[in-house]
Amino acid sequence: MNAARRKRLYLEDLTVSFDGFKALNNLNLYVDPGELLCIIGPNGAGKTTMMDVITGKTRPDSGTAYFGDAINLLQLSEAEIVAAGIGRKFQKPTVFEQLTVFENLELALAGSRSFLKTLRARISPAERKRIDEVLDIIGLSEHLGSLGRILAHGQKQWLEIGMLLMQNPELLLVDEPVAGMTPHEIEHTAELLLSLAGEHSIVVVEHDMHFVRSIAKRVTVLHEGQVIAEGDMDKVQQNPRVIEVYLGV
Amino acid sequence: MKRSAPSIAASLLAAGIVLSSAASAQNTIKVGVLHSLSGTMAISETTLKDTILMMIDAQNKKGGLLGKKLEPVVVDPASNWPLFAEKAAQLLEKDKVAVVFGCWTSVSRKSVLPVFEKDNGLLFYPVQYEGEESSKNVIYTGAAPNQQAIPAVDYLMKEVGAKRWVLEGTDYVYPRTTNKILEAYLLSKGVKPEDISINYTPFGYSDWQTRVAAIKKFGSAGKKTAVVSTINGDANVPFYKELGNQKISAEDIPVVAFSVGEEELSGLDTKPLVGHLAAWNYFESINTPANKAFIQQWHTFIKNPKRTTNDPMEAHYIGFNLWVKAVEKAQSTDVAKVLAALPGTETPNLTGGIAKVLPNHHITKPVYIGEVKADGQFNVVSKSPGTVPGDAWSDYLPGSKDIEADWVSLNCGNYNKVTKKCSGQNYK
Amino acid sequence: MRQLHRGERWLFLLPLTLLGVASLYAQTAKDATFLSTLGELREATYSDKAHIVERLSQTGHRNLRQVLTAFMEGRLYYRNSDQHIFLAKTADEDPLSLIDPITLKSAGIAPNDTVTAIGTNNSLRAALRKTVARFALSSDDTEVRLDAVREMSRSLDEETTTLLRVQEKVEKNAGVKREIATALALAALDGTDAKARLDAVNTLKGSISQDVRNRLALLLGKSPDGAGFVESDKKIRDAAAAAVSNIDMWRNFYSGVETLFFGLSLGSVLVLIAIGLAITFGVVGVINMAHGELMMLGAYTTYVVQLAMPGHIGLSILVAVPAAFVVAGLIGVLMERTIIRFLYGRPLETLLATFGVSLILQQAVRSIFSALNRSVITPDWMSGSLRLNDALAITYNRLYIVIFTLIIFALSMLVLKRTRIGLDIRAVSQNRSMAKAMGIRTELVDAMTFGLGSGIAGVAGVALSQLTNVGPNLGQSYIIDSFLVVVFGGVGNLWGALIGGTSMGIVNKLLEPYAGAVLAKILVLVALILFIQIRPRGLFPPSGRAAEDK
Amino acid sequence: MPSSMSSPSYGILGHDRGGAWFLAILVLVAVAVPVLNLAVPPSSAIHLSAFGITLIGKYLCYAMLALAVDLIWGYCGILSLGHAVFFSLGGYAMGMYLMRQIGPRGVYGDPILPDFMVFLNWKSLPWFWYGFNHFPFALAMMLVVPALLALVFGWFAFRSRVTGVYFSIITQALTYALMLAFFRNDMGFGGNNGFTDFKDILSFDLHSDKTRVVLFLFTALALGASYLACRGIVESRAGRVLRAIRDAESRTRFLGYPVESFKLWVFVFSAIIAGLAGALYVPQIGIINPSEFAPINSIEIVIWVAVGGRGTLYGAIAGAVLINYAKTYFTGVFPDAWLYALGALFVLVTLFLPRGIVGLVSTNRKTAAPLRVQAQKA
Repeated sequence: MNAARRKRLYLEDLTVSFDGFKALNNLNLYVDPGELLCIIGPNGAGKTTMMDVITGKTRPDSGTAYFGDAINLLQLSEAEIVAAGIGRKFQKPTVFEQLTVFENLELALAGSRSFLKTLRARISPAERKRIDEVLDIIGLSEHLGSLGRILAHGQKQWLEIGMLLMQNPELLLVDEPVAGMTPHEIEHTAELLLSLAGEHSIVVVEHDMHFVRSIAKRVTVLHEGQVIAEGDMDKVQQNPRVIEVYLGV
Repeated sequence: MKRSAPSIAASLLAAGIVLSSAASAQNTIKVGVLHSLSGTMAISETTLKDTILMMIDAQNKKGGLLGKKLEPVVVDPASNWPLFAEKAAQLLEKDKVAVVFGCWTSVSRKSVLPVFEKDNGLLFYPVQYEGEESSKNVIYTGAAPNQQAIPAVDYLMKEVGAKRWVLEGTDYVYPRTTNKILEAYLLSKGVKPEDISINYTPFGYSDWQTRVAAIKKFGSAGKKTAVVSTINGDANVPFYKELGNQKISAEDIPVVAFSVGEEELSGLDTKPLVGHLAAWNYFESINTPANKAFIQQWHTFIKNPKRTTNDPMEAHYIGFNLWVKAVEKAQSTDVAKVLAALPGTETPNLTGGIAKVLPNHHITKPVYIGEVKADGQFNVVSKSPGTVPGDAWSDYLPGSKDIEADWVSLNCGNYNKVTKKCSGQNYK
Repeated sequence: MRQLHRGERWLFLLPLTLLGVASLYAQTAKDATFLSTLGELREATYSDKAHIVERLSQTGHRNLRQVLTAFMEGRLYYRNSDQHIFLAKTADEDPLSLIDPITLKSAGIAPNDTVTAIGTNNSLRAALRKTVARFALSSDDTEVRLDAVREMSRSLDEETTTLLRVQEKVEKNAGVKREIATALALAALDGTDAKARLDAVNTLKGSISQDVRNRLALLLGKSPDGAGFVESDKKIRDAAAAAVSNIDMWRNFYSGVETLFFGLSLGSVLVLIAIGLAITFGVVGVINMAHGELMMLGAYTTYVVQLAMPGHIGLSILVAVPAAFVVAGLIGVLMERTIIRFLYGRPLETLLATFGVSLILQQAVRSIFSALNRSVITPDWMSGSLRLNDALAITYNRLYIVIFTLIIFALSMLVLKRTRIGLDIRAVSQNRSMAKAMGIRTELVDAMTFGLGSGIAGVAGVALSQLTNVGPNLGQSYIIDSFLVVVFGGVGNLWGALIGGTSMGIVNKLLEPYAGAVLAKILVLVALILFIQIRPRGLFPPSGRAAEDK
Repeated sequence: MPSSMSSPSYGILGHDRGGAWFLAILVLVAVAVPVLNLAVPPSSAIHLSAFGITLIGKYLCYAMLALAVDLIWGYCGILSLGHAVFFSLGGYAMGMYLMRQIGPRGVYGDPILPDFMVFLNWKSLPWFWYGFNHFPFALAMMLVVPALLALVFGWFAFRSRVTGVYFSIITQALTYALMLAFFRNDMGFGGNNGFTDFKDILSFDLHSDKTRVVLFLFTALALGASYLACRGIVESRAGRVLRAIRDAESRTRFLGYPVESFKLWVFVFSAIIAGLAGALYVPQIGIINPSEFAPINSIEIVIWVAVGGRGTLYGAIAGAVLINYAKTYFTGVFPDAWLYALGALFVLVTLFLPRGIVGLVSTNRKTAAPLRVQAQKA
């Protein structure tokens, strides 16, 4: 494998089935370093399952998943995968509702994750600065003392992205970041993601075509657990197979 | 937030007040009743509480004791063994009762024993038990093994001709000890070890299929087989039901039980039990004027003409009367004086004969063997010639045969005749 | 010689009695002797009574069978006023219906306290049973004849052997014939003719009875003087040895079958106590700590129903099933409406509240019925056992409970899968808000589901009343087992409860002969804990995204 | 500085006024009890009898147990319905030490074997009894045995992701299995009777009031120290991770925290507190037997915590003391009806006080966070 073709993520021949239903069917997918890849597809196309496989929540029946050239994701636990540099934002915003915004970000801080270390952990000035930065990026500086559960929906989404940033992962998996957001919030989110690309590889799963168009250079369409089209937004939208799938002919 | 702390403080303080409130009224004699009114043992012990209340009521109608009324102090240790110790301490230290009637299980007695010995209280214990104990502060009015188990085995051996033995018990100290004694006794009578089968099941055991099938198999070897049951409490009903259903009749394999009395039988369908045996020191069906009067008194007191009487009730009846006599003899309810007066005190049994407190704090008792009748009563088929003195330390156990209890001349509950030492005493 | 003679007289008398041609008047003298001998029973000790019975049977009186049967069953009384002896139609009635021992006609009624029962003890009853068995040989009922032959074969003497030989000739039923042949063969083992003994051993070879086995094994032992064997002929000894090992093999096989049945029956109890919980816990998500107390209510309902219909014990159980369902179900609905509906989605808090309810229910039955156990009578059709052969008998109550469990299981499945309410229940359990949006009255469905689960708990209580004590602690002794079954099977899955409960029961019973009752139970618990490590969501895990944690 | 309210820079009790009050009361009681017992003459109305000390000591042991349960349930969402196991094991370890201390003063006078072994014909001391005559060894066992069991059980259970009611029910199975095992006389732990008739501890007479006072003081000290330790844990970052696990376990996992290891640590720590509570309980109560393992006991502990107020630590303590005091009081005053009162209390608290009794008086959302929200929307 030569250096030019080196990818951030390799998913090859992945198959996952639930009770006979194939959620992923010989899926092949690659992500370049620093790339912002958008994945679209109708419900049940296997998008969330794919993320579950990458993050270790679901083990595939067959296939391989490598993070970089050396790290076999299928052999790691969820925590080890995170430590390796993959962060995930869930479809449903899941922040810690009983913790404050500040505490949510604190827990996401890169650093030792062991019980004994966290028992003694104190926030260093550098970490404090980093938290303030992220608070600023996600626009929640005013709310740092609020409990997660009282935040508005969009604020929860941003907090979750903020938590991803705290981890400083090489690969971000972002599941439906703009669902339920106002147009203004969507715009803000798009800016946020674009600013993160380059430094991080980002995989975004989204239904909102307008949003996808506004951020994506490359789009991959999943259907029935397989990639059926790939390319820029315009190319993908003209693909007859994609049209068929989306229009449900 | 600030209000939370006072609320905690208030509860703690309230606790303190209740705990430290001192006994005040001195014109009554307090009698403690320490029987479980809830939990698993309530089924047996509630009756004993009522018995003592009845005895107190009758005594008060006769004018009380030493010119004072008796006042019952009833507590509920809730079938919880540590709670027994706590409630005993409450009765002795807070309520300052003159005497306590209470306990049923061995473990509850073991739990309160240190409390009674420390606070120098007086306990009347009314239930047949495994022996191997004689406390300065306890009068044992129930049967020791030699007053129940051994006569029952003798009956089976001589009258029924049993050659093969199943010793079936619940896994706790009473069956374990009783079976140890019986095993040693049977071996001494020439029974072969392979003709004795000992088995234990847990408390409340209800699935007897396998055990009963095993008994059936053991009993089919061609020799007359008998079962000695020390099965406790709730496990009896399913046991007898299974015996009946697997068609083991009393004529084939008789079962003699030490824990099944009239009260237990009233809670079960007796049809399948007819002919099985029980060994007690009292049966409701024994026809004596005293017993008739007692049953009559009980029915009136409990307002239910169908309630049965049983052996531990008689033990409480005897115990209460012994205590009254001893108090009258000592002219005081002071525990030390009453304890000094108790040995030698006599009172008639309900079924004839005299109960006498022995120096070992056990009493003399007659022994009866009865067969279960269809109406839940017992048909007495054998009776000891006189009364049998209770033996605290069994002669059939290697550990205890050299030990003797004598609170009159030796002032010791476990005096070793060989080493001539009084071990294990810790009284100040 | 004398005995044989007496035997012949029997043979003469018995058909006579049956045909009813005996003349009363010609018998007066005999009647007088009979009555006076009978009268001696009033004051006799148990050992005297045995002699009196002996003498009574020597009278050969035509009513001997009825009188001795009554005596054996405790239905023989004398009237206190005139010391006259009567039979009672049934014992322990008040008043008793008396029957005259000579005419066998009704002799009016007498209150219980005006008569005295003539007592028996075990050895006397055993002797009576032996005597009565001889009469039973001529019964029309095959079962009675079979029992009679078995009874007689336990104590074979010349007299019984003769009786059996005669019966063998007239006996039509093959089963009884075989039994007689076995008995006669057993008797022949004592004979002096070696050929006959060998024939006897060969006849007995096919038996699987323990008595036969013991008898044959005796032949193999050393003779009392220690010089030779009990059976001197080596050929016969070899044949006996082969027969013994054959019998042992079959008995072992059947004891294995028996153990399996024991396991199945224990398992069915476990399933029964778990079905209701699988619904309330699995479908509604309520940790119902009062589940055991609902079973207890079912058992008490059985008791009350029996009190209400004293003459119809057999029927009472059948009435108790719907009654218990209604009682426990209504209590369940009441609990749901007043407490649980405020706690949906907080499963652990339902645990606390229902634990409180369980304490209240326990104390309530203690207040109403007292702390004592109540006596629930086992109807005749549930007593005894179904005898499949000499080595295997299945107790009826266990058999019926296995069947009952299957019926309850099938009905529960039917309700959940095939009825409208079942559909609603499943819809609500899978997606509450969606169900609501589709117009399902979720509140009603919740109440119905909880009522259904509670009602089934009550029905389980009816079955438990036939196995164990009916008392305030009944529920507590089963609650842990029922939770374990549900968790083992997989929450919310009735099939899981069925398979989980059955396998737990069978494993427990297979272990029991080796490990003992306590250790077997401990091993099952440990196995269960380990199993949950392998399948953290039970045998049949709830599937779908809804089942996953957040 | 706006962040001070949420940053973890404050001291352990900085925002724990409930805890401060609790510690104050504890100190007060710890001072008052010895004074009322030893300094006030027995004839006085305010004299506290040995019975009273034992009773309060018992409440404090139960309070420690409730604290242990609240730490894992209130803060980490692990509902153990078998925590009495650790309590009982600690108690048994102490009981074994106390039995060995009886020495030749047993009824049979055997210098080595406890009485129950003599009359069941044991010939020699079983190997697992070795060492228990030395207090340091016994003390170590009081902590190590519960910890070890928690470690093994927790390692299996958490590693396999046994959660929710599945975990709760297998903890019930655990305590049930151990109860049955300890009931067996063949186990060598005295069967149903357990251990009783203790004479002395570290050569001090257990029946003297002074020893009782000292034992009581040790209990108060242990409770106070356990409270501070638990508070320390829950106020640290580790404590926030625990709460994160409680509220969204898989989310925490995707933040990279080894959830299983956190659960295991806190479970083992909780077991140690429970074991210590059991060890302190036994010499004061004077008996330990297998009924301490009864599944119902473990359920009751959870109820103390819920009634007091889950997820607050001091609420658990208040609940344990209050309910046990109510039990003492009601069993004395209404022996026939106290179960009604207790049952009704559980129902009413659950319905009307979802945050427990301390929730009634607390307005601080942070320390007494309502738990309603984390309900699964089933």
